[in-house]
Amino acid sequence: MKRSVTVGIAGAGGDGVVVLGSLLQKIAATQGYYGQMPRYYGAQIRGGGSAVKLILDGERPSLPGDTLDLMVCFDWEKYLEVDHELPLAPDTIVLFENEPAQEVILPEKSFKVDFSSRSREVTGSTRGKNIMALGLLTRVLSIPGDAVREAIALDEEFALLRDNLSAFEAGEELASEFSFPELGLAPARSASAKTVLTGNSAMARAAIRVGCRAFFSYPITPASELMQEMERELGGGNGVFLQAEDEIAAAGLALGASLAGAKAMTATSGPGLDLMTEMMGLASAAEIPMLIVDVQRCGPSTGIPSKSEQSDLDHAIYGGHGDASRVVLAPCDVEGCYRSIIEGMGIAQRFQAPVIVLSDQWLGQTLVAVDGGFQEDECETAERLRAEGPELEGYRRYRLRDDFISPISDVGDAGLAYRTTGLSHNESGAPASDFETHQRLHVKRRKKLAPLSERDDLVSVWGSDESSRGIITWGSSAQFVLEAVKCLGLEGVVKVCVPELICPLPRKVERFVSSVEKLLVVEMNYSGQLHRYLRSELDLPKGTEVWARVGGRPFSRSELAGPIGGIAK
Amino acid sequence: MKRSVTVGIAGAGGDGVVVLGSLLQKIAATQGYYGQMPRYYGAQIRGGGSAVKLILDGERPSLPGDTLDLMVCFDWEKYLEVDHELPLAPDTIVLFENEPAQEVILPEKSFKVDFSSRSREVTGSTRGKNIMALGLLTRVLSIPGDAVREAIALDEEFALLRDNLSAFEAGEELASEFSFPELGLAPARSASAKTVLTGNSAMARAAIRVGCRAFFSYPITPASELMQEMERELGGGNGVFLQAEDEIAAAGLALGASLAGAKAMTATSGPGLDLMTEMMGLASAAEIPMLIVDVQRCGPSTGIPSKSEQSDLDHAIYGGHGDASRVVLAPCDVEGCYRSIIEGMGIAQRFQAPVIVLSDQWLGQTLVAVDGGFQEDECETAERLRAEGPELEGYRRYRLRDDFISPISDVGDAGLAYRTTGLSHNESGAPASDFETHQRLHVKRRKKLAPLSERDDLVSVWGSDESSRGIITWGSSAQFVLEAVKCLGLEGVVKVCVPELICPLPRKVERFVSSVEKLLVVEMNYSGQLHRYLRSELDLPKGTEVWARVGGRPFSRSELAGPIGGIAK
Amino acid sequence: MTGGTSYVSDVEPIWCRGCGNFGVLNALARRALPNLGIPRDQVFAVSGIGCSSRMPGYVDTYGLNSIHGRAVVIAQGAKLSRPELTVVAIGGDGDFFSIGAGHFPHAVRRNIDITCIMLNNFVYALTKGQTSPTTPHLEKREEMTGLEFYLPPVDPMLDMVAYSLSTKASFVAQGIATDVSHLDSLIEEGIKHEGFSFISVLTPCVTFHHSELFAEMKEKAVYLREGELVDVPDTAETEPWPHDPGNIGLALNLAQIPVLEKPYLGVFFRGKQGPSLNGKVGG
Amino acid sequence: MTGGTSYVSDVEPIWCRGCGNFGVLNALARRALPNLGIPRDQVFAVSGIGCSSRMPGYVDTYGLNSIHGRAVVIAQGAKLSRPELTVVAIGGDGDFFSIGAGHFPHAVRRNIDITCIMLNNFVYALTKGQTSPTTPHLEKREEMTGLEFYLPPVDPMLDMVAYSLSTKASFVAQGIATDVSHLDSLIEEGIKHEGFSFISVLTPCVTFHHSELFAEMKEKAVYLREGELVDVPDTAETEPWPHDPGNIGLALNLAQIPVLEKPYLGVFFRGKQGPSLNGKVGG
Ligand SMILES: Cc1ncc(C[n+]2csc(CCOP(=O)(O)OP(=O)(O)O)c2C)c(N)n1
Ligand SMILES: Cc1ncc(C[n+]2csc(CCOP(=O)(O)OP(=O)(O)O)c2C)c(N)n1
Ligand code: SF4
Ligand code: SF4
Ligand SMILES: [Mg+2]
Ligand SMILES: [Mg+2]
Repeated sequence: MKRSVTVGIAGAGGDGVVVLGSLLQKIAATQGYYGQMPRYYGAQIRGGGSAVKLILDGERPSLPGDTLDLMVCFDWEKYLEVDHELPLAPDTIVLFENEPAQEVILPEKSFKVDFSSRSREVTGSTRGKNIMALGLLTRVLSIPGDAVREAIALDEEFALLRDNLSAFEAGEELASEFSFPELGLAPARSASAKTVLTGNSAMARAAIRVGCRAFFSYPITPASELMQEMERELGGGNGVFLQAEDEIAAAGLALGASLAGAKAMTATSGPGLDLMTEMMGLASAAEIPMLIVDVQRCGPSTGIPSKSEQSDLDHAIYGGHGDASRVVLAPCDVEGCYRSIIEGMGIAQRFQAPVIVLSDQWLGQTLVAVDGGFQEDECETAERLRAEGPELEGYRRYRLRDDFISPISDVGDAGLAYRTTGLSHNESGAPASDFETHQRLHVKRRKKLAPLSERDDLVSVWGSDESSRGIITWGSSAQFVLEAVKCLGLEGVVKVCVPELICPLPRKVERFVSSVEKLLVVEMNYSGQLHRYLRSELDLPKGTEVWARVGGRPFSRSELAGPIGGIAK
Repeated sequence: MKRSVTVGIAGAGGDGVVVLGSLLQKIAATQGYYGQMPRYYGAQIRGGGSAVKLILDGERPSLPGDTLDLMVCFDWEKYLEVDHELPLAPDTIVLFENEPAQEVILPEKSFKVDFSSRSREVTGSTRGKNIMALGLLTRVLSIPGDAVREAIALDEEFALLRDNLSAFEAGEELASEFSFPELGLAPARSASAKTVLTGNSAMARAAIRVGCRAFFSYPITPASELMQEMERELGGGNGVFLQAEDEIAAAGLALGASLAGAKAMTATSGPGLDLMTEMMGLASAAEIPMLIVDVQRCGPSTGIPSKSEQSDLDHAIYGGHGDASRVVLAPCDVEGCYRSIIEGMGIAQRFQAPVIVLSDQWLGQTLVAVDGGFQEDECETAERLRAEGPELEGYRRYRLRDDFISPISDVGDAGLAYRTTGLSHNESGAPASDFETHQRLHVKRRKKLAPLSERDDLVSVWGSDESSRGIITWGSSAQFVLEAVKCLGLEGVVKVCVPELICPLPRKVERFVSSVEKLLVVEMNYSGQLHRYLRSELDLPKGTEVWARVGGRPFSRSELAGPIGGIAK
Repeated sequence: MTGGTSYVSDVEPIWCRGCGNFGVLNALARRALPNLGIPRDQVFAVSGIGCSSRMPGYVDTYGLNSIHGRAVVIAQGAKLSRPELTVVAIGGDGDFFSIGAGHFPHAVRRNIDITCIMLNNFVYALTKGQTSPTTPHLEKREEMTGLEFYLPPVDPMLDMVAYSLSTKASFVAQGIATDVSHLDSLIEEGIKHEGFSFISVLTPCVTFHHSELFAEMKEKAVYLREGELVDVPDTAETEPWPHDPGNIGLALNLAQIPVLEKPYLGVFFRGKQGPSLNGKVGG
Repeated sequence: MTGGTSYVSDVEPIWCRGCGNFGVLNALARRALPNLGIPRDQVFAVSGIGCSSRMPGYVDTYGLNSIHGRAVVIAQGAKLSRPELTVVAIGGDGDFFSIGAGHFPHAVRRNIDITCIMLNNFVYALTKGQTSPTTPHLEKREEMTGLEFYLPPVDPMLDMVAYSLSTKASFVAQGIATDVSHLDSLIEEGIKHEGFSFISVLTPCVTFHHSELFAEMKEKAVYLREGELVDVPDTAETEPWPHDPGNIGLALNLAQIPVLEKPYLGVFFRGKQGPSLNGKVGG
């Protein structure tokens, strides 16, 4: 029996590919399997190709294999739009509905299964074919039928399945025709059910958890699901949600809400982040807490909206005229997505600054099954520093204190009215145009963030302290790097550093850098943005290597074997 | 007699301070004197303080002295708003109208002159007082009266003076009462008349020269004069000028005009540049020529609109989501302002990319008198690469060639219609969402700029090749650095490198860096933006020093003496 | 003369089968442009971002699928710099009336001779079904915020006519994607109109909208005919009047009737012509 | 009750002597806010950038001099998150109707209970005298471009009334900086109005505009009084009608008369009240 299996599913828009994949993942999750299921889709709204690649793993969260163990194909033409993402290996087992196009070379163990007509026989419609395939897959993977039925009964998420049980059962019966003992999944090491969610949804949950009750946004791929989940959460009087007229307004609405005390937030992708630039500068200058999520996609300009890239780091760190201090966080997995919102919201409030959280299409839209415990972890309360005692008299909004953080009052707080501005201003918030004040407030806004550099907990390091070979990577690329290091058996040789806090740069990254002789930076953008940033801040080892290329295709283990093997030598 | 004299003039808004300074500078320029006259003004539209600091120099273009040789004060209260910019020395000669406020310690040679009442006596109004002061100053500085009268007669610029000649003459007569032989200016080394203009105006002239006939902009301090000069130039059918509804539109109008073949341009300051970010990304992605001038002021956010800073470099280089290649130029003087527009427009056309020219308030608004020859220099024709021969058949807009630059057709050109997009696209301009095409077009857009790295002519180096001590500085700060090095007598010891082309970084800068043992970077922004950029691109000498602080006050020789003296040791 | 040929490019549209955008493509590229005999390389079609904004990719002229909301400014820039061009700005309801809304009052008052075609499908289609500024006031909107305030849609026709009051020079019309030949005639007139023109096209998104919405609209639709009495809804306070697109006051009355009550098809307002940017005639 | 006191802060305005903005400051901070008895810390005044936008610095409440054109969105955010606040958005004609124009159709249809005060001085004052979207169509405009096309000003009152047609819920009024007590009454009513309100203030820029412009406007100005016949200009096509700010059709007629011909002072339109964001009542 196998520890893990990678299943690919491809078809046309109406084939129910994503539903099939999600249901399989969710059922497996009830049995304790970890899972990760990226989605691949094109620019077409309907009728385009749709594919998923799902790994089920009984031991640890892991990435889908480079090639597939098992493949279900409803439509070979659509498959060819995504064949790069779902490559077949000679030993892939393929279940397909129609004869393949010429370009497809079928592996040895390929079988034609007539899902559609069987579905029609059983349910009167071909639309049940994905559910039928689901039944078949559970059997092939040895997920016990009883368990499935129990899960179905318990959870509303399976309503669709419940309503189509006949198709499911017909699928189970097919199993006798296609038995592949080599694909049976060993029982999960821990049978406790896993939580199934995407990064976008983890962020929405975290936002609610940390007390965000004011969310403003403008639709954009691949951030819209985050917006829509917040819309559902905050509807019906639970808070304030507004779909803005554009991203300038989204950011402005959030800034206004924040001034009035709300833990306010907005989410977007690259083009929207561009439009928020000026408002971000105001938040920075006037020290207004603000949380911005950027679910990155391929750029520049409209780029490839449905595909992942990590090319907004430059803008997150440096974007905007003037020296506008800000904080940049970048989670590398779903749990990190959750944590980064909790942390980001807290930092925004405590440090009174704009915080940008960089997610990406992979993180945002990939459905994963993970231990959900992080959702119960103790949680940052994200409070703002309040004036007290003598400060209440003659309150000055930007009073300089040793830690450079001034007590803030919310619009509406009694007795503490203040006026502020994006103009250079003095400690009272009144416009000032003298050099000294201008410099002093710059120092304040930068130095107040200094304690963040000590946040060692926001930098993860894997591997042995003694290693003299190191990799720094960030965001979703980290998953691929860690997986590749593991596959190459180099865990003892190469250590990996993943900063979740990128700006200001934590000192732990500096210590990591100075502890290695050879360094590799891996990221998914053309120009090596993290590398350039690190180089601008630290002395990197001579001959530091960079593996940076555009997005549009996930890293694979084999792609990364080269550069990682290189520094391991 | 003196080689140069620094004159300060201060007063209230209505006192005619700037008119007085400009007339004096222009008269002196007719006699061959170089001059430089920064303006200092506050946020008040009227009734606020107004001051200028004018150096007249018979030998070379130079900066006003740190302290004044001569001061004319119409209003001490207003003077106190700008006293930092116009510091008095013990030997400053002061001519003042009213008794000073207590805070002012008058130097020994201070004289009360009743400009207003004398003006009323002569002209019937106090408004002639600045012209009267002008008459007095020409005498004090030994500018021959005949020459003045000749100049007045010849040039329309002096119409105001001609109309108020009686006040002028009354001023001249005053001279007998206040004779300061020590202030007499030696005749200019070359009597050929100097050209008097600001950086903003130099840019407008260059734009016209290089064939810009489409200008779109939105008013903003300190870039508005550039807009207004283009409005005058392009009016009456000479071209297209439009004041846009905002900066997004200004950039969009320019982009549209450029697609249709115009050498199009826009100008703004920091907040406007923020708003142009997304359009810049489109220009980069779709390879549309576009010239953007940013006349920098103090940031972040609204900052100090009337004062100079160099803090938009980060945004110019890195602003915008995705890896959007662009070119960044930064002139350091008025001649450079002219050249950077000629070059920038040429580069935009030839390399089909957005070009950002970073000016600043000092460059843009300071009136200088210089040798005007540069306006007749041979000039870049700024042509676009056109398809020819076999390329005309089956024209592909983004055809990959060895130099990565594809022939471009303008909208309206017969037979070469193409479609393009900000989406990732193939060589024909059609949307493409595969990784390979995406990577290939990134390579194209970056590599096509490579020849710019060889533009040694866009990097100036002063001092001796053999020096092992170097300074890199940029923009208007370069003037102060060069002046300070000269004053400190360190020209033989310290060499200075000023890149006018910043991105892509010319190799000459790299050679400069590797030729020195000690390096100092000087710039006027809080975080040392050029330094960080250089560090991200080059290996800088260990212990490289940075002198970076916010704007709002020009550098002085004495301020820079410390850091420059430091590396000279 | 290129009349008779088709200006549809060889790129396969990726729109859903049954999408109204096909009708607009046909009206523009198979009819209006060839009928007018404008050489393809004298046409510039520029769009924003959206399903609708894919259009320029499918029209064999110069074309740009630009960024969200900015087609109208890019169009003006191109036209100003090369006045002999025929410039068409294409966008969706979100593109034009949400993120791009601020550009219209200014485009109208400048009266630059471009033709805007808005594909109003009453939804954000490309981003998969969110509320657009023209999405009818459905029950859904109640959930949209904890604070249940009144959130009716924007009315592009009304706004365009109101903006036109200052110049009295625009051309403002509405067509429907299912009547290609009528739409063609509006587009042709819009292009020929010397000055700013705006054509709203009612077009179904078959994927993200109740199919009834469009069916109902199509059923209710009435064609405006000059001189004939306007068919006003029962709820209207005014008596029917003879349609006169030359009269902006009447156009304003017409535009006040919500599209969901009475989708009028035809020319709402036809302002005075000119200035011709070609001839540089003052207005 | 704080009534009777002044809410003017101790920061000295840097406006030119004689600037109309002083009148607005007085109406708002010496009269309306204290008269209404709203505690200073329950008021949020937010502006954009411009001479006019300096205002919040001079009013002793919570205040933000934000960025150009965005006061209206920031105001909505604050109000939504803390509905008990009195939120006033202040801006210039450029701020509100040039760079910020795209936010208004949406602010109006959301009908969030904020009060916008636009200081219309018909010029970009802070940036020293450029044409604003309301700058009257002077000879100057001919020089503005090589292409001499027709470039009339935007009409904020007309646009605001037109936007209000969909909700019939806004409050739209116009005052003049020289009549502080009338302006005060408009501002008070605007603040009390439960829903979106917009008050345009005709205010002279004594530095960058022909002094005649304002003098003439002041002279021509007529006060609107409910029930009394509206004084329409001779050029108007309509007969005078009794002023009824409750009737949006009439408001639209009124708004169509250009401000330069007849600057009306008073309430153009007073829509239905609500929803009250405080009480979370649906509209
Ligand atoms: C600045 C920016 N914000 C958001 C988006 C995402 N986006 C793409 S199309 C679109 C709206 C689509 O609606 P509409 O304009 O009505 O066009 P349709 O797809 O309905 O034809 C949005 C919000 C974007 N591309 N750029
Ligand atoms: C994004 C941006 N663009 C331009 C400016 C420059 N600017 C400041 S105020 C202003 C317009 C002023 O006109 P108005 O809004 O009518 O206010 P007024 O000064 O007349 O009261 C402009 C263009 C800016 N601050 N920010
Ligand atoms: S989603 Fe709607 S608008 Fe987009 S192509 Fe499909 S039917 Fe047309
Ligand atoms: S410039 Fe005009 S608007 Fe500005 S303060 Fe002076 S008078 Fe007032
Ligand atoms: Mg739409
Ligand atoms: Mg104004």
